[in-house]
Amino acid sequence: MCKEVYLDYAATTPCDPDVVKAMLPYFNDTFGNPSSLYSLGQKSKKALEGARTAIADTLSADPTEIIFTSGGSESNNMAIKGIGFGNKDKGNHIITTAIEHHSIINACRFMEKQGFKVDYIPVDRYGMVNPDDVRKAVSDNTILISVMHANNEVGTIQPVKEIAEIARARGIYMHTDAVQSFGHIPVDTNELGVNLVSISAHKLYGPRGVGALYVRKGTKIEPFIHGGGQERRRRSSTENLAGIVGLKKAVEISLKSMESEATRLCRMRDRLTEGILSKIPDTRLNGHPEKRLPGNVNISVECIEGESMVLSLDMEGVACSTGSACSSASLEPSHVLIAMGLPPEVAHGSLRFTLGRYTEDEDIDYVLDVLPGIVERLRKMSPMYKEVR
Amino acid sequence: MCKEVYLDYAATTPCDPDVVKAMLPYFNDTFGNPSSLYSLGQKSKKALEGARTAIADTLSADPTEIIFTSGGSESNNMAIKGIGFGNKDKGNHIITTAIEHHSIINACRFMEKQGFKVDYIPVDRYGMVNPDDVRKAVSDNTILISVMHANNEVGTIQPVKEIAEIARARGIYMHTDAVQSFGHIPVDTNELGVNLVSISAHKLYGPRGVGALYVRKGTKIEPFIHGGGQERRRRSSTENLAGIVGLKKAVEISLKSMESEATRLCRMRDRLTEGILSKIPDTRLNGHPEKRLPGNVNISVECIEGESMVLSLDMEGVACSTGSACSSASLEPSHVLIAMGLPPEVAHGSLRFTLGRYTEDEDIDYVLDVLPGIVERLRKMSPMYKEVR
Amino acid sequence: MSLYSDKVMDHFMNPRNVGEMNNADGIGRVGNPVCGDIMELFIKVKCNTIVDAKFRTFGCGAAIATSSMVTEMVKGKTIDEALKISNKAVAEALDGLPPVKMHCSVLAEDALKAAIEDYLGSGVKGLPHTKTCSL
Amino acid sequence: MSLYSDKVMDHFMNPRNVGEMNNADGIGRVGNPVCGDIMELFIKVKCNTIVDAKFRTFGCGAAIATSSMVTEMVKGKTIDEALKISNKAVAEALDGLPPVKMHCSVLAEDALKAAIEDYLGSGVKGLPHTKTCSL
Ligand SMILES: Cc1ncc(COP(=O)(O)O)c(C=O)c1O
Ligand SMILES: Cc1ncc(COP(=O)(O)O)c(C=O)c1O
Repeated sequence: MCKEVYLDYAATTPCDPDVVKAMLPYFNDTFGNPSSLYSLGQKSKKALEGARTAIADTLSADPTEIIFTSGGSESNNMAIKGIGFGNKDKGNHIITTAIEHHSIINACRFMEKQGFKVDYIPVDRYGMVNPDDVRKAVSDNTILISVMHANNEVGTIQPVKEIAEIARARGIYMHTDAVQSFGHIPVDTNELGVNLVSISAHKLYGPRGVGALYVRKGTKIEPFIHGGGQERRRRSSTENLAGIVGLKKAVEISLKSMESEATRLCRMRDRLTEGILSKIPDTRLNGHPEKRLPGNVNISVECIEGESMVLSLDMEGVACSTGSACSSASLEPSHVLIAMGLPPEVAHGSLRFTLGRYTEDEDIDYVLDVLPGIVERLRKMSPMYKEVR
Repeated sequence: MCKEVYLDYAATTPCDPDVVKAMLPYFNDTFGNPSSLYSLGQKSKKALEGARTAIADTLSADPTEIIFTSGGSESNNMAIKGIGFGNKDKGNHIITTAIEHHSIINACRFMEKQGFKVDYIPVDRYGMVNPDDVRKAVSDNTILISVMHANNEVGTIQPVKEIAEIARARGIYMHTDAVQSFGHIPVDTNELGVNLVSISAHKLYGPRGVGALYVRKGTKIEPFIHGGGQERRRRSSTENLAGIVGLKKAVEISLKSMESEATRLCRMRDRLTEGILSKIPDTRLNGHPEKRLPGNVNISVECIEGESMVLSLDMEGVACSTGSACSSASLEPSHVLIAMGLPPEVAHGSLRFTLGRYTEDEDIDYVLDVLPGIVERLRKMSPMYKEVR
Repeated sequence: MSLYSDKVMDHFMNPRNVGEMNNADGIGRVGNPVCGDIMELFIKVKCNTIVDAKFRTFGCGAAIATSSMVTEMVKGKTIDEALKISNKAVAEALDGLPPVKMHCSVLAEDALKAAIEDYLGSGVKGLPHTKTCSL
Repeated sequence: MSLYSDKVMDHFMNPRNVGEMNNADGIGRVGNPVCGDIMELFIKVKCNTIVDAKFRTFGCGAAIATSSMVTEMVKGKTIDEALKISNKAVAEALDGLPPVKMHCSVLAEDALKAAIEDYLGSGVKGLPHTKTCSL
């Protein structure tokens, strides 16, 4: 394969080489257990708390409000189950949306089996939640509202701040899954007015297997992983210090150039979108035209199926996905596209390109070069295409 | 500090340099998401499944029976909660022991709040569980028995096989926490006859933040981290491939020399034990004299408190712990030593030395050299010592 | 490194017998766009023997490859022989399929059966066919 | 890198005023071996002024360091001044203590109070003391 064009940054990002470099000393040099009393352990503890403070700062949070986890899925599970089990004396109603990541949706389904009631708020055709729908769903039993900051499939940025105001007015905890937004667009806990925020290192050039949950002071939450009492008794397990230091470094690097990088990506994003829509008939953009993540392009190509496009693009060296990375090995069409009202057969024909740090203009050119031929070839095979035309 | 002697291998181990080397390509070279359809993702998937098969082999397990997790604590939480929530139609009774790691005990306490009944079986003075006590505790409502393979504080190796027979005869799931034993003494799922086994990479020279749960085919278990459906729908989250490959490498290295290393450690362990007991009056060995982990020395030094010894040893360059690493920052005396019947003040005076791959005979000599003086100095300050003598 | 065997990728990238058949003796159409798969199989029969086959498919890589493979497999087979082609045989001819994709081979078998049924006249939208052959 | 400040480590490794005092004017004994801390504080009082202090402690590094520090702090102080020494003052004199260890400084304050109470005669196991002073 001559050309390699990675356009699946929303699925995962390569570790920044500086992140790897920052992690290395913590594997077998500063390897002490931060809970240990002796100097080697205390040295680890200092690195741990340094990382915590640095990350807290970027969220306008206090270091004691940051809990390190094993990733976005754990953070989301902890938010839903920790608030649920920790506040069931106050109510058993949770509000979330139809377009959340599966780690929210399936954690909620689990809570339903434990006697909780969950409302999944619908979205409009752009994948946007209407705060009024949330307001109407709130009851005296509501203990938690969880609305993602930016959607991983179509990139739509949600009105989290408006919804958090509704939550605050009723004394309800507000969580947002910022796994796709953190490091890419501003995420400020005070500005958003939320109680809990999930982040994951591998979406911003940090290592896989590391994440964090921001938990605002005074928030009552049951631990998710019970045990030895690390992370101020809220998340047990020997700390993954190398990973945590990697997350810190990744955050530092991302935040430093966030604005200019967002501008750069938006420009390439729009060029890719317009290129596809103008070069290939019967295609449409999914998600919000403006309120979307800088690097997200989600397109539906009518009459052909996504996997066959992904495979054909892969043969040309282009890596992208169809629907969410997590569900791409499953057979169901994306729950996000369906919630937006796309007919299932069109949802099956979606392609997601997500741009990132190493994306260059020539990569966009390349995709615009190879994609039309692929679509044409597959449409020729499709029994549906003639019917449509 | 001239000399550095690390004797806290049970708290955590340094990553083997070969483990770090094995991990490196997975940070930013083979970094694709294993769930992705394109070649880069499939390359990751192949590495993931290769690691799974290699680890399964060492446990006499099938690859489909291995679920990768974020460490021992998550594996233990998943075992307790996953079996509990997944089988509550069959019963609500869980049996465990008084000397389990906190990740078992506190997960059980959580389940008690969710309506489960838990029995914590006591141990004898050597920290050993009597299978008959387990047999007596079993009822028609029992769905799970969880007994650790080897204790992390005193090193006592439990009669897991005998207890598993009791479980099997009654159709009850059997779990064992093998975090301290795996890689150090044989752990064979068929030989032990268990349904679930927890392991953690950082106890055998692998990275922190990675572990696994063995789940025997046919075992009904509710996922713990719900989400995108990775790990055959049983543990969601983008896979920590670098960490998993690190675990695989660590297992390979440990297993290759397990027997000879165990012999080496036992020899040094016994020399350290005998040296302390003979050189320092009013000391005793905690745990079983023979059925104990190769690297574990747990001593009670009467009339002085553990932390002051750990700090004094640290000043001489020796890293060790008092009680469990996890609880060493807490104020409670070790629940394990208390369960073994030690008076609290003696439990407070316990020292744990755990030997490992880089321990040499001269390290043992060095500890035997510096410890008597430290004990003498602290005893001189102690208002209790004169009373005893 | 690929999700599929080289053979699947070959039949996906270079599918055999793609297209409509104008004067087909049997047409089978199975699947459902809601599920992401539609397969259309056309056969030409002479003297109880399938002399040509073509397909059109909306679906994933495996769906396209099994369609292609099944058209290759039926050519030259009698109706009776063709009816014995199982989904497993199609998958094996492709050097296997990932477990989650086995349903695509079922679809290919179904499409073939539907085309033959159509030819045999039990199909609804079938054309008049010759069921006995005089060479 | 240490759990404690340099000052704590200094007072832990080189504790001042360790040992029993034979003819103490006041003895305070606080703590409980079950909790892992026992502190014994001895004071010698002359003309309402603490002229000497000693201690023996079973406990963690912070317990030993706060014991040592409090014996240093009381020397030369009048009973009234000594009674004003708070646990916070002891901790501050040691450049601070980790939050989980603040109870050790409370123990040191308690031990001092107990010794003074003993001296003032309200203690149970106290010796007869002079409560007024004629130089
Ligand atoms: C929006 C969103 N939330 C949560 C997750 C889960 O994160 P992780 O893979 O780190 O568990 C992802 C990505 O997979 C995501 O895109
Ligand atoms: C016996 C035992 N179980 C579980 C654990 C938890 O493992 P981890 O720190 O990987 O979560 C430990 C160590 O901390 C342990 O010693």
